[in-house]
Amino acid sequence: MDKKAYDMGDIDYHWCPGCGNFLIMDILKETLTELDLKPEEIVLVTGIGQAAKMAHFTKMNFFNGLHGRSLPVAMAIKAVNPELKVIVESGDGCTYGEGGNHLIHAIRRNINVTNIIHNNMVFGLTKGQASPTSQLGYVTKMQNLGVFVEPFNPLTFAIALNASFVARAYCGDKEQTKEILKKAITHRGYAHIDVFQPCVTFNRLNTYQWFKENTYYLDDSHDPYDRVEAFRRATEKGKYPLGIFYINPKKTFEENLAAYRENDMPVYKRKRDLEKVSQKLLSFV
Amino acid sequence: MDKKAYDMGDIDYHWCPGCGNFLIMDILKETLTELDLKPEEIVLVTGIGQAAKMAHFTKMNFFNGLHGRSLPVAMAIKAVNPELKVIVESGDGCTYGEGGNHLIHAIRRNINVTNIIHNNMVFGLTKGQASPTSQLGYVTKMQNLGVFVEPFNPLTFAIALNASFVARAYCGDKEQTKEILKKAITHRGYAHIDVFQPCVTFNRLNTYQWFKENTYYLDDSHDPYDRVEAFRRATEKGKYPLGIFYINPKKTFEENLAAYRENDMPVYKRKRDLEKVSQKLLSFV
Amino acid sequence: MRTSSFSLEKKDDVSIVICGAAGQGIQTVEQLLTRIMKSAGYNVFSTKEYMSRVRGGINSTEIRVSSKRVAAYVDRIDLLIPLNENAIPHLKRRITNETIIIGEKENIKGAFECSECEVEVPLSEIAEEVGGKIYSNIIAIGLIACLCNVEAEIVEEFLRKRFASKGEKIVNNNIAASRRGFGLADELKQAQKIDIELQKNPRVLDELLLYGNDAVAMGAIAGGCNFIVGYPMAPSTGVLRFLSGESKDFDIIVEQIEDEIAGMNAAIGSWYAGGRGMVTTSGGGFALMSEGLSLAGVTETPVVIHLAQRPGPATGLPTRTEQGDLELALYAGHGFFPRIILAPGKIDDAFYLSQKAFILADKYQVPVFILTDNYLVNLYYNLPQLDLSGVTIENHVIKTDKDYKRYKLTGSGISPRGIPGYGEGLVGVDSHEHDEEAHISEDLHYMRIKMVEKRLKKLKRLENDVVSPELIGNGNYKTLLVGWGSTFYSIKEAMELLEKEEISFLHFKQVYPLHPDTSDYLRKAEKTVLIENNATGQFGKLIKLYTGIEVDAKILKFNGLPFSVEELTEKLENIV
Amino acid sequence: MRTSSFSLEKKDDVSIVICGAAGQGIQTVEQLLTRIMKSAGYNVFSTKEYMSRVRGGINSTEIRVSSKRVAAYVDRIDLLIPLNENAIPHLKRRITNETIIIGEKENIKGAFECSECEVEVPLSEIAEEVGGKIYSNIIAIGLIACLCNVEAEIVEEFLRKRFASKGEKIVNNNIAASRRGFGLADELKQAQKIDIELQKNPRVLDELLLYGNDAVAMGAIAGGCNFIVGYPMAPSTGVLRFLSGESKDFDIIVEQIEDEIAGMNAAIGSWYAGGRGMVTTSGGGFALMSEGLSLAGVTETPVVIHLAQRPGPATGLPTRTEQGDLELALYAGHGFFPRIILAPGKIDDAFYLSQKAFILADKYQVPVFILTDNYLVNLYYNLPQLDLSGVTIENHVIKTDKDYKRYKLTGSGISPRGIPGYGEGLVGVDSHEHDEEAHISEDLHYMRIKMVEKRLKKLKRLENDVVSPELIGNGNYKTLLVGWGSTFYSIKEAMELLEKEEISFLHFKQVYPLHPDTSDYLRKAEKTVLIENNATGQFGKLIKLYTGIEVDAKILKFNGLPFSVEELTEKLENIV
Ligand SMILES: Cc1ncc(C[n+]2csc(CCOP(=O)(O)OP(=O)(O)O)c2C)c(N)n1
Ligand SMILES: Cc1ncc(C[n+]2csc(CCOP(=O)(O)OP(=O)(O)O)c2C)c(N)n1
Ligand code: SF4
Ligand code: SF4
Ligand SMILES: [Mg+2]
Ligand SMILES: [Mg+2]
Repeated sequence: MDKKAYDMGDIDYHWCPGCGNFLIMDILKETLTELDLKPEEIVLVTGIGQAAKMAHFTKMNFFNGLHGRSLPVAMAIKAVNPELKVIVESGDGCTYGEGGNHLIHAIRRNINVTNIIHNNMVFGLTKGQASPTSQLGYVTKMQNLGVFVEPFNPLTFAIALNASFVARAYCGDKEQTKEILKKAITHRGYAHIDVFQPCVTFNRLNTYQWFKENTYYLDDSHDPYDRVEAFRRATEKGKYPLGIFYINPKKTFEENLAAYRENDMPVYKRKRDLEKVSQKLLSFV
Repeated sequence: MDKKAYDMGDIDYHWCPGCGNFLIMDILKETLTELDLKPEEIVLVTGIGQAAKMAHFTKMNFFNGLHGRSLPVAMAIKAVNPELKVIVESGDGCTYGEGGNHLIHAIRRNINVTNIIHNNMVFGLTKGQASPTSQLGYVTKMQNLGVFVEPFNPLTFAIALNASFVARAYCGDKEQTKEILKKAITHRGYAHIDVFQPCVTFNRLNTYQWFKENTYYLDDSHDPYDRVEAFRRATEKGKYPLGIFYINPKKTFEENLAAYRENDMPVYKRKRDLEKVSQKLLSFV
Repeated sequence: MRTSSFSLEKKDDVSIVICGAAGQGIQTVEQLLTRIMKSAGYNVFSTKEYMSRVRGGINSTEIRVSSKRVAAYVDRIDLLIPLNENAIPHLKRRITNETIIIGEKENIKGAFECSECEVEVPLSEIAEEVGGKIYSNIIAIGLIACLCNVEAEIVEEFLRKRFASKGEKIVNNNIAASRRGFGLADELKQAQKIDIELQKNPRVLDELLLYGNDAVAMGAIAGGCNFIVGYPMAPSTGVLRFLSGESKDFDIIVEQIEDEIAGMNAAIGSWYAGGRGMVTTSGGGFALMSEGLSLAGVTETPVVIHLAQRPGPATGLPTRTEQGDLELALYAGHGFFPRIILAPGKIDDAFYLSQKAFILADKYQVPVFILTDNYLVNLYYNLPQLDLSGVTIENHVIKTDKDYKRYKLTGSGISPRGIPGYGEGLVGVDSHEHDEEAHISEDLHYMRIKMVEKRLKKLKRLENDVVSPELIGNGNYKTLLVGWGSTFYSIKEAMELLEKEEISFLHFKQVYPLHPDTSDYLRKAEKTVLIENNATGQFGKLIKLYTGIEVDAKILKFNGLPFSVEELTEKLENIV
Repeated sequence: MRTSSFSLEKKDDVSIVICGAAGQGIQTVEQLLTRIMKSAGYNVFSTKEYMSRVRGGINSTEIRVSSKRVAAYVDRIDLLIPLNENAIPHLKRRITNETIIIGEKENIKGAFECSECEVEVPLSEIAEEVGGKIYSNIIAIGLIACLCNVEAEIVEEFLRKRFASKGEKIVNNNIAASRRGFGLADELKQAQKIDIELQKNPRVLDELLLYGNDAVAMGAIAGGCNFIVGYPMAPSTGVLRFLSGESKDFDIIVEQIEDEIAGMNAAIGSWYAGGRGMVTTSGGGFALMSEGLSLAGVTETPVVIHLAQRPGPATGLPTRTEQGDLELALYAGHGFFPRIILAPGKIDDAFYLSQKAFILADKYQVPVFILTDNYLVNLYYNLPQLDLSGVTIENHVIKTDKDYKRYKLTGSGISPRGIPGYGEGLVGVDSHEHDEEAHISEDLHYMRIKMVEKRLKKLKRLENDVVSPELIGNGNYKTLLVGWGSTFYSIKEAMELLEKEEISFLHFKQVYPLHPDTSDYLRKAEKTVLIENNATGQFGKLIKLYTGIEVDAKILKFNGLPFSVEELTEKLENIV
């Protein structure tokens, strides 16, 4: 694949210059290139927010839905046509705030999609209110005494729900993020990647510098198949580990569905047999 | 207090004879009696479901709201009048299904309420569909091939969100459940108690017998202040531990609110000073 | 057996009611008895009313058995089987001097206040003799079947089938119980107390017997539905459950979802990917879908919504009936976008309209409602076989080419709909106002206007495809009764009982958009009478809005029960 | 400075527009300039239009400075300051031969196509001389202030205050920049190119200048609001942010909540406990609250909803304006329950009606909407001080006694409202249909009917308390313009420009229930013209429904922009 295949050409990006979203976009495009996925094979499902605008800045099929509601859409798309590669991308507010309930249950179902969360620890598009991942004490115009609510930890959360794949990345590190993303996208089942993303306009606390200083990578000694250990690492504060925390191979949602247990053909391709419907109706005689 | 104070007199209970809800009701009444809490001081907030009907079968203030939405109501009541003892009671479907997002954020906020979940691993009121806590393979008319979605683990979940108090009880054991409940109700901050409750009508898998055989108590060696250890114990399957898994003392939601930082008086008692409003308006000149 | 002095003569339309607590097996009696009667060649109808609880309380089922077709609820009770002491007080207002009450002593006590026709039958005692108390119900079945002149073989055949899996002994006990019931009935007949003269009609044997529920679900299957999500909520759950049973046979993805919001968004997602999805829910659940509905509107993604109404507000009366969510269906969602609302009145309507819902949704790329209610989904009666010969599953999805544009501006407002992975093009959809390629557009002076007009145009266009209202009765009416949805048969039967040439009945099975002839129909009448199962006359308001016509009289009911034929007859007599 | 040949004469009502990308400091200019003008004794008005993005794109702010009161958006641009190259193309259709465009060479290029009055000012160059490019804006401020004959001291005083915290040097640079602006203006004046003759009025100095936003929030405070929850969503967030700043001073619990569903339920919970809660949201967020609204309805718990409209469907145009959610507010929620919808048209309305919303909610125990829109919440103008002398915070909460019943059946339908912990009684509320003590009731023949009637009665009763529509103009009109909410001043100014005695304007600030006089007002007119900022004439439909009157003509706009005075004048001229 050619990375340009995902380019929108000469468009006006809505993001602020220097925003981490640009880096994530670039990483995504390179990852897809290296995985040799065609734009026609992919559906990018997004919510609403700055991150969610990704659908408008990359060339592929997309469903830019509602704030917080991308996961149910993604679930349905993948179930109806498992031949599609479904990637979900949205912000921390969208995914962990408004969309929290869908996140719980998408993880439980093990829907076979890659969920990339741009975690800038702030509501970007609505101009800088705290998000569920905002750090304690973070002051905004809305949270004028500073955030006092326990920050949402996406990793402990996903591990607690026994997710199939749980990782954290930092968009400032292209190569490693790309590696993580590749593993996530090729993972069979739900893959959760929380990506640290600086918001240069509203988040003056969690800057590129800050992320650099406050992150490090899990090393090879970390066993991603050990759930309790994964949890322990995910609780670490001060310096946040990056990498793949937890892998839990299990059947995907589609694989479990009655409609796919004995038949692989995507449901959308199957024709309804009206003769069979007539037969079924006769059972009501 | 006299336990009779919470009695509704001669009413027609909507529950099936032998339902675990009767035991929970009895335990609740005894707990409140022993804690000497007056019906007027308590507000019982419930959702919709069999468990949620508790509000109609015990005598105290109550708010029987919508399916899945009890926690935001409870948060507001406690914030407006912290002098009230707010207890939330509902089913596993209500709390972990429809209400999942509120649960996440109520725990994060550390709202100062006791949340008692009647976990019968089934939707009782709607006649026996699987709930988020239904066990793998559990067959219902709806889940006719058996449940294949990862059961929701309320304990790992709450611990992952760093909840202030996390416990599990079994309503078949009155004394121990009462002890746990007492600690939960007197705990300052959000207390989560998942109570195993047999549904004699729809859940023929998780019966009194089953719960008895498949549970045991955490012993004194368990340190409830150790989060990772609490998590580990919460992941145990086969036999499910009961008891207090995790305690994490921290400031409550109300204590953090600007309106209460320097003033304890319940907000609902404070009078608005119109003179001050006039003054404030002058700042717009 | 102790009988008082009464006699039921030459009945050829009998209303049988079984009443007791949840968990007492009313459903078993209902299911067996209706099927037995049908096999005997009688027309049958059944409806139930029940409380929102799993055990206890007081519920009842009405079974009408008749020589002619019956499909409406009547207050009248000809035969009552009270299964506990609460039954008689519960049904007091429906029991008359002519109601024959058959039951155990303690269950019929109090009956004397309202009826003189009690038949005390020591059901339990006889049952014990047969093999245990649980056989009481079967004795009652035998008794009723015999009173209705059903051959014992038919009953025994059914019992044999039903209990086959439980072994020879149980089967025999059941048959013995049934025979005891027959014996009791013979006594009554000989005493000339009861003389039911039902006409048998072999045609009935080949007819269908299905719930409103099943009809909606089967219609969906015939419409190509291959994706359904729902969160259990009375009275909408049956459709989800039904389809979950057909998941494998009919290639349907079925999922009980975490909440209704997810449901609506998933159903929309399914169509985007080329599926044909629906949600099934009730008012409270649908209220939660309002935002999602608007997403279907702006993305122009088809979606089918089965909205089974129950009385609100909020939790309201979960297991009762009402036509109270019409306005919600009409106006839910923020901003303007077109929609279609179908409202079946009969079982066959429920089937054909559900089928059509998928066709319309696909054709116009709009949300389509199947608006039913608790009464409709939980009733059944025998009806002729459903004919699929006129049915096709149109599919408007196109294969995309390289420069495919999802929102291409066209004269009709409808843009050819592609799906991802089918063709060379890319398919994007967007919840913002967008350009032809589905990218965010803030071009307010051109694109926004075009896109709003596009959606308005679709509304105009789909007005050409409206299901016409059905006129029952004479075209030269003076008085026109107006109803919609589930009230169809109650109004029809009441009108027929009135036997007035100049009264006709106009029934709407599509309530939005309204059929263009609506105004003409109404203007022709000297008097219009609106009949609705809600407190404010929501359909009347819609008529006023679109035709300017204010109906002359309204019959509204909002206590959670459906209209009975008798009350409508009475109310109509007062009005006309 | 290069100027072409033009001259702006004896203007006493100037429309100034600043246009550039998000992040270019348009807001700073707007805030400083409006306040400077007001301090000089001029009437000011300001409104903005902006894209849904944080940086880039193209936004503009209009500031009207006038000798007389101004409060409406005009298309006309007298003075335009383009801050980048996209500004002129963006505003093309509003620029005329008389628009004076002042800016850098590259920003005014292209202006010649539409205007002959460009003034090329090397703002950046001069700014660099003063201390850096960032001072361009301040030069422009000085220039405009001077053109409007504002004393330099006033400007410098403001700059001093504004930049005090940044130190002496910055303050001096800003002052120097402003002075350079004054210099440029003097040149223009001397060339007799511009002759603005604004009248100063000392009265203006004591007047208020506040956003619609602030007025809603302050009104809420004056109504006793002590609890607010919201999930950020343009254009409703301002109210939440404002109140979060007043949390401590005014004892208000403020929480940014996880989603809108939680918001509505929490607000209801707050009233239950004796608080006075509100939610603030926009269409999509409110759609999610539909189920919760029904909970307020059935539990008869007061709740106040600030619904700030923006164009849909779905995400739509997040930062634009529309009056498209009236029907959603009217019909949201399943089942029937009464509600009140207030729709301020002016800043003072916004204040008084928000105040009143809390009083009405408490009095009738119903949901009360404050229905604003993006245009209203983001505009401001000077207005006389708000008078609190007539305002009281009624409180209808009672102290309960031992046998308190929350839903006691009363003649009015209103039951005295107790709260937990205040008095000896117990307070229960229930989302099911319930009895007087709030326990689940399936008593269909009495209690259900009583409770439905109770809620219907409240609707009747609150119809006595409807805010009357405001008639602008002559009582003997032939043509009546009809509008509601934020269009007030645009319609008023347009009507005044028409200078036709026989045209009057009826403005509704309560849109539901409608005032009983509505019908009389409309029937008196020979011609009625409905003006609404949406695509389908939602208010017109409501009028038709409740009065039977179909308006004669409609002026609808739905591209996301508010009505300008000129377009209304033109459209009205064509119609009347
Ligand atoms: C139902 C609903 N509520 C609120 C909004 C407004 N809204 C748009 S984006 C956003 C938050 C964005 O934050 P995040 O998801 O973290 O994305 P970011 O902009 O930071 O990338 C909100 C609250 C909406 N569009 N829909
Ligand atoms: C919005 C909404 N969706 C669905 C329902 C229907 N409903 C009522 S109770 C219930 C589930 C009950 O299960 P659970 O919460 O586990 O309580 P249980 O009856 O088992 O105690 C459902 C789905 C509802 N009332 N509201
Ligand atoms: S506001 Fe923040 S997240 Fe949004 S584009 Fe700008 S820098 Fe990026
Ligand atoms: S259905 Fe189950 S949970 Fe409900 S009352 Fe009966 S036994 Fe209890
Ligand atoms: Mg964010
Ligand atoms: Mg349950």
